[in-house]
Amino acid sequence: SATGTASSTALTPVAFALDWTPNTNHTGLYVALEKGYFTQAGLEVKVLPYSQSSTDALINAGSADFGISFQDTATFAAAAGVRNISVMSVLQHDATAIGVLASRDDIRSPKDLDGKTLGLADPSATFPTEASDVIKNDGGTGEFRKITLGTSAYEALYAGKVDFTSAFTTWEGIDAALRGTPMKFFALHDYGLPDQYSVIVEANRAWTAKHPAATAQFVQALQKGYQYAADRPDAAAKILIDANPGAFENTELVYQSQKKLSASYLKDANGKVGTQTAETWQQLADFLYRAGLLADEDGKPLTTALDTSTLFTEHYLNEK
Amino acid sequence: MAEATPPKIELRGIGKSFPLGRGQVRSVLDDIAFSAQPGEFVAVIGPSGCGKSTMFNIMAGLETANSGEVLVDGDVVTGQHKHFAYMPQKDLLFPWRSILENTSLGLEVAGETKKTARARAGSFFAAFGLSGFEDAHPYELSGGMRQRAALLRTVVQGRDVLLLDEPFGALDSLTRTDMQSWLQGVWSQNAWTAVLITHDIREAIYLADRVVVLSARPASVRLNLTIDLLRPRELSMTTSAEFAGYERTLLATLHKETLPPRGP
Amino acid sequence: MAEATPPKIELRGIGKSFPLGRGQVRSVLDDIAFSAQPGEFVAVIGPSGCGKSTMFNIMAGLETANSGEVLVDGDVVTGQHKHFAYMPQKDLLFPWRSILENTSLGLEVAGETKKTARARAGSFFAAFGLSGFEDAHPYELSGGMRQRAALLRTVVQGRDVLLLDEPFGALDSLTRTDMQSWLQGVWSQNAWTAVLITHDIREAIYLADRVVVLSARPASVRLNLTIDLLRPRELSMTTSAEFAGYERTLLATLHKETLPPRGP
Amino acid sequence: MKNSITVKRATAPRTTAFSALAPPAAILVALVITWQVAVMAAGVQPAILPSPQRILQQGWEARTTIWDNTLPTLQETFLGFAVSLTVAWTLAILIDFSPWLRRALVPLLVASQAIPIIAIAPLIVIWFGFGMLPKTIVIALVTFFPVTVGLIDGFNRTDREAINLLRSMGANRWKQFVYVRLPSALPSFFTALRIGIAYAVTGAIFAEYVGAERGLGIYMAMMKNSFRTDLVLAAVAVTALVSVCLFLLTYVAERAIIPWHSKERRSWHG
Amino acid sequence: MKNSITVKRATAPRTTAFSALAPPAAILVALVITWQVAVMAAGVQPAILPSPQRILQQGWEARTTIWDNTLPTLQETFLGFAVSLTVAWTLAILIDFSPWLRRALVPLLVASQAIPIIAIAPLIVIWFGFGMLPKTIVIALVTFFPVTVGLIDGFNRTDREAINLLRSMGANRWKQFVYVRLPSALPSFFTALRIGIAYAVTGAIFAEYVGAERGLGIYMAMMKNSFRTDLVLAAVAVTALVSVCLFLLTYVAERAIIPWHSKERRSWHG
Ligand SMILES: Nc1ncnc2c1ncn2[C@@H]1O[C@H](COP(=O)(O)OP(=O)(O)OP(=O)(O)O)[C@@H](O)[C@H]1O
Ligand SMILES: Nc1ncnc2c1ncn2[C@@H]1O[C@H](COP(=O)(O)OP(=O)(O)OP(=O)(O)O)[C@@H](O)[C@H]1O
Ligand SMILES: Cc1ncc(C[n+]2csc(CCO)c2C)c(N)n1
Ligand SMILES: [Mg+2]
Ligand SMILES: [Mg+2]
Repeated sequence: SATGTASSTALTPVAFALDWTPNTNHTGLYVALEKGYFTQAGLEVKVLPYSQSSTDALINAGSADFGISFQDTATFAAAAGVRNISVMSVLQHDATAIGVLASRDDIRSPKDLDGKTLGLADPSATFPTEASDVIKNDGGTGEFRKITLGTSAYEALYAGKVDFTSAFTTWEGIDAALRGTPMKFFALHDYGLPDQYSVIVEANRAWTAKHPAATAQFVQALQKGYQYAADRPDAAAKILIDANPGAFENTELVYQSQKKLSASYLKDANGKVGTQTAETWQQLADFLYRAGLLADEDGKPLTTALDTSTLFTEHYLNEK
Repeated sequence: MAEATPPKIELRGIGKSFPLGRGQVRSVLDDIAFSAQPGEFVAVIGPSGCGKSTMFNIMAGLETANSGEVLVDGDVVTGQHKHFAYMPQKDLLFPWRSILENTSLGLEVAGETKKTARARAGSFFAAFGLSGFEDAHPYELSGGMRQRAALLRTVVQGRDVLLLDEPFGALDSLTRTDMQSWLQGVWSQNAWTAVLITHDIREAIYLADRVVVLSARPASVRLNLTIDLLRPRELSMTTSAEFAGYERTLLATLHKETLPPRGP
Repeated sequence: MAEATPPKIELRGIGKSFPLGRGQVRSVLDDIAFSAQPGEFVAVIGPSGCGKSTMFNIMAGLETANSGEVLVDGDVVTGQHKHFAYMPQKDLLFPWRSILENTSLGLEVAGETKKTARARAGSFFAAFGLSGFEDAHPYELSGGMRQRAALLRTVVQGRDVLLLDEPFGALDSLTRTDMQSWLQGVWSQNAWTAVLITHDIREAIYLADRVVVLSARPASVRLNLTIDLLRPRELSMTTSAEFAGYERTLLATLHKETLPPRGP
Repeated sequence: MKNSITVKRATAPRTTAFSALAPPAAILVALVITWQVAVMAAGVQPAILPSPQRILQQGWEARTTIWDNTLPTLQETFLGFAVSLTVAWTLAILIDFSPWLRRALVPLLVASQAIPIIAIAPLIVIWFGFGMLPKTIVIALVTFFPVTVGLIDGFNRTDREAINLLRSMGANRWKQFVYVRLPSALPSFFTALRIGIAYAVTGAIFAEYVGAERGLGIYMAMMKNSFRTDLVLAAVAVTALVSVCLFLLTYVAERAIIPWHSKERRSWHG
Repeated sequence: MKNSITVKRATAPRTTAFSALAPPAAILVALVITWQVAVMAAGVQPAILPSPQRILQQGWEARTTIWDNTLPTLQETFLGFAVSLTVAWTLAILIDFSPWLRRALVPLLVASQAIPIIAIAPLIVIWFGFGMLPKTIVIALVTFFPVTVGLIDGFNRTDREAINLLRSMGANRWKQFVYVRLPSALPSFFTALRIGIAYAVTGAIFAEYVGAERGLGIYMAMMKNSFRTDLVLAAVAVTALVSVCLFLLTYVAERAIIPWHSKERRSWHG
């Protein structure tokens, strides 16, 4: 691989926080790393693995400069006083959904989840409310038991210890099928919720202000990586696999997942990756506001809708 | 060689050595033999570490001898414990038991009900100067009182022979003198057969009918000295010429013993 | 009342009580007064807990008296430590130091270089029967040798007066007797002024020129008995009539003392 | 005689309690004031480091929620610690009775403490679900070791001569245990209990972090993800308070169960 | 004389080492076999509970990765524990010299152990980032307490009469410390060191779980999420092994630094 030839000029260090252990949502990052896009742009990117601390908090505190996050948690965080900014989208649509085991005949639609048990993959502040809304829209009461399990949520689902969870159809969904315990999904936007960029790249606002050129360099290098992934799924999947020895027990998962993402999630209508629209941002924020989920830093529900125009920018994206 | 009336207790050719691992042994007792008549008070003295406590342990059945036997009333009782009541150097009163509970411990262990055990032990309290302290706890007693309670715990078991292992070693010299006269008093009023280990030559002479002197390790009997002093013995007798004579004999015998050898 | 040659040390009206909190005090020393001439050997005996160690602590400057003063060669030195070398009951040899390092400790603390301190201490080893044990560690020594090393550590400091607090209390009676004769030997070859605390009446008579008897707490001087026995004293003298006479006197004085009162 | 001792001591606690609490309180107050001033002066975001005043105020507002989450944590702590004590006593008694088991188990027990529980805690959840069982297991794993060691040590502390005394009375191994080894071990046990109980609460929090419905641990995790650092720290303070209270409770239990121990200790002063 | 002691003991270790290791090894082997048979018989999914054989085999295949992740963990452990020791010595000496500080600090130190580190660890990352600093802080927080307590206790264990002896020689507080209190405390220190070092490794794993670039902790977290339970358990085994090695190393250090202690103890047997 072409790890950029070390130039005499000092590289700008960048810390990038991951939301989860390496998966196809991160392919573009590893492509950019392996292909040397960052080094060519004068950047030295350090990847901070998934940890107990959410990326929103890490970026807000300046412990990371950039990181993977989600539109819903980013919106929630912004209301609570967090000052991060979304610099590009990764998935153009919502790839997460309510997941249940396909074998569960007793669960045919979201309203059957009333009184069941949700296994939360992370103590996300938004998902339970979103799921509750989905159930209500389907005619249920929206009441269920909520267990915070962290990374064990999926094993708990497979083992039948929880009834449903939030999962990436493009990752856990494929993994479940390959394991012989397939899942079925209820997509949130099929039950009245707006579509969203389920995966975004966030930046520390102060850092971008201090390093505008480096920010643009970084975003564009990353965008180039994701563009590569969108265009050449198999090659990109291999790069991801090679960059993370031991992490993927079944590499078929990576290839299938990447194929699906490249085909339906990475590119916008124009075939471009990373773009974001004010509509998508404001629609979700308005929904969350109406659901009473947005609260300020004292925990008081917002009394006016959240203006999302400053929460994201396309400013740093490649023009092409 | 059978006598008409056998001695109350007799030790015959007791030998003992401890394995030290890797084939080495430490020889501690070498052919120990002595006896005590019923009601006799025998004192045992010997250099530090020569094996006195080991000898007691063998008598009390806590340790097995390599050779020899222990007899009570002419019967071999080696390895049995029920004939000997043992009083260690430390008083070993248990802080979690009242004095009455401490003194009745031996009877309880022997299977008596708590009630009978306590009644029996309680009947000795007056004679031992402990009346009123039945419900006290050990920390409330002075050193001398604790030692009396420990002796009460020993005698109340009603065994044939009392084994007293330096009972007054931990007391200061004044309390010690008091306890010696007191012990002589209670002993003379009872028919106990007693064997007393002591480091204190004058304690041995003052209390005993006979003093057995052991050699340094491996211990064997070096002298068996009968003390012909009138009873009851007075404190003033300890400065008498007779007393001084016994003292000189014992001192000389003991000082002939080399210091205990070091090593295994 | 100034004398021509003042005593080497003198205690005048020493009083001491410990505050126990909540306004209560424990009175320990009450008007203690005695003196020692240069080269004199004074023994102090008294009931357990009467305040003997407290008196030494005051002399060694470790504790402040409530009243009275300590004089050396006629000068008031109350609260100073540099005139007294102190030997505690336990040998307190430090396991992490060799015997030579242990014995030179006092000089090192006083600011001597390690080299001079060790050279000075080393020069005493032959006289104390410790030659060849300079580099040994305390656990390799017998009880008697350890006690000799502790005394060496005391005398090497070259102070005016030795304070010996029950130096042989922890030894068994045979080693103890050996150490007493040995101490008499080295003392007679040096011009040490020494004060010895002991529980053992015979040790006091055997070693001392004068025996000071303290009362029970609060301690005051009850008797000041000059021992007119020839030196060097032999072990056999301890069974002499003269010796027995001193013993009787001391025993009588001590037994007049009630047992130490309990309570605060 | 006993009365006089009790009466004499009766007035003591009040004055000593004050003089014992004043110095640490002084340092604590100084620390809190520095913290408050520093946060105010630097204008730190509350999500990053809230001021003590904010923690107090927001914590007070959330008191019902915090209390609702304290109860399950307490319940887990008690159940888990009860299991831990049972295991510890069983192991310690077995080890005390069998020299072979002692040699076999003690090294394994020590080695068991080298296992990073954080790594196997998620596995425990997968194996045992997220009811009381996995929490009980985690708490027991975290706390059984110091208690077991304390007990083994306590049994061993028994005076060898006391055992000989009992043997001379004809006591078998079991009677020796009941009459001497057991009571001798109780002071050590209470010391170990104190260490154990402090770990039990943090163990419960830890177990909840790995998977739970309610409890202080899950509350903290949720508040953390809602950027409510103030409430996280309020819950941390509550946890610490609970631990300290349980810790102090062991002294009460000690006095009730082995009164002779503290009395004897006190009598040495006089 | 010294030589004879050394020679006499020289042959001992081999036999005792065997008889000391055989019983725990027997139990361990029995456990592992039961585990293997149970997993094979029940046909458990490896993601839920892998067999020991699989752990060994997969762990061996991943050995380079595991080793690459062991090094940073070791590095953190040493740095963190070094800081912990520095803090512990400083605190203990301060407390030993000042009765006021003792009364002020000891309750706070005890209370500090009631804080659930798992709850504040994520905050530590937010405050101090991803470098060595937060890991050092977590390790120090987890380990400084037992070492400090051990040291304070050790200093206090000094014979009061030994202090009096030094005072009679004219030693000031500092010389008393250097000549008596310090050496007297060393045996306690080594006992505490042993407890501390065992916690240090699991502390490092813990710190990594909360946020790290590399290390056994983050490796386990990643493998767990990839359902590689076998590699998680292989890494757990490596962690335990490292802890046990460091633990045993303290005995070596003890013998080197306070040879008199073990020699003296041994001489009591003879
Ligand atoms: N179990 C044992 N293994 C090896 N040696 C032992 C054992 N028990 C005792 N000894 C040794 O046997 C010797 C005699 O011990 P014992 O306690 O009987 O002496 P003693 O005469 O009672 O001493 P003291 O006067 O100090 O009470 C000692 O040297 C002791 O070290
Ligand atoms: N710091 C103190 N506070 C209160 N009481 C004290 C203190 N130091 C000593 N005492 C008490 O003073 C009395 C005398 O103690 P000291 O140690 O001087 O007696 P002693 O004659 O040396 O006793 P022993 O013969 O046992 O060595 C004792 O009752 C002791 O409890
Ligand atoms: C591959 C992958 N799987 C699961 C999560 C966990 N997660 C974080 S946010 C979210 C959507 C609902 O809130 C989910 C499922 C992840 N980050 N990446
Ligand atoms: Mg003995
Ligand atoms: Mg004294």
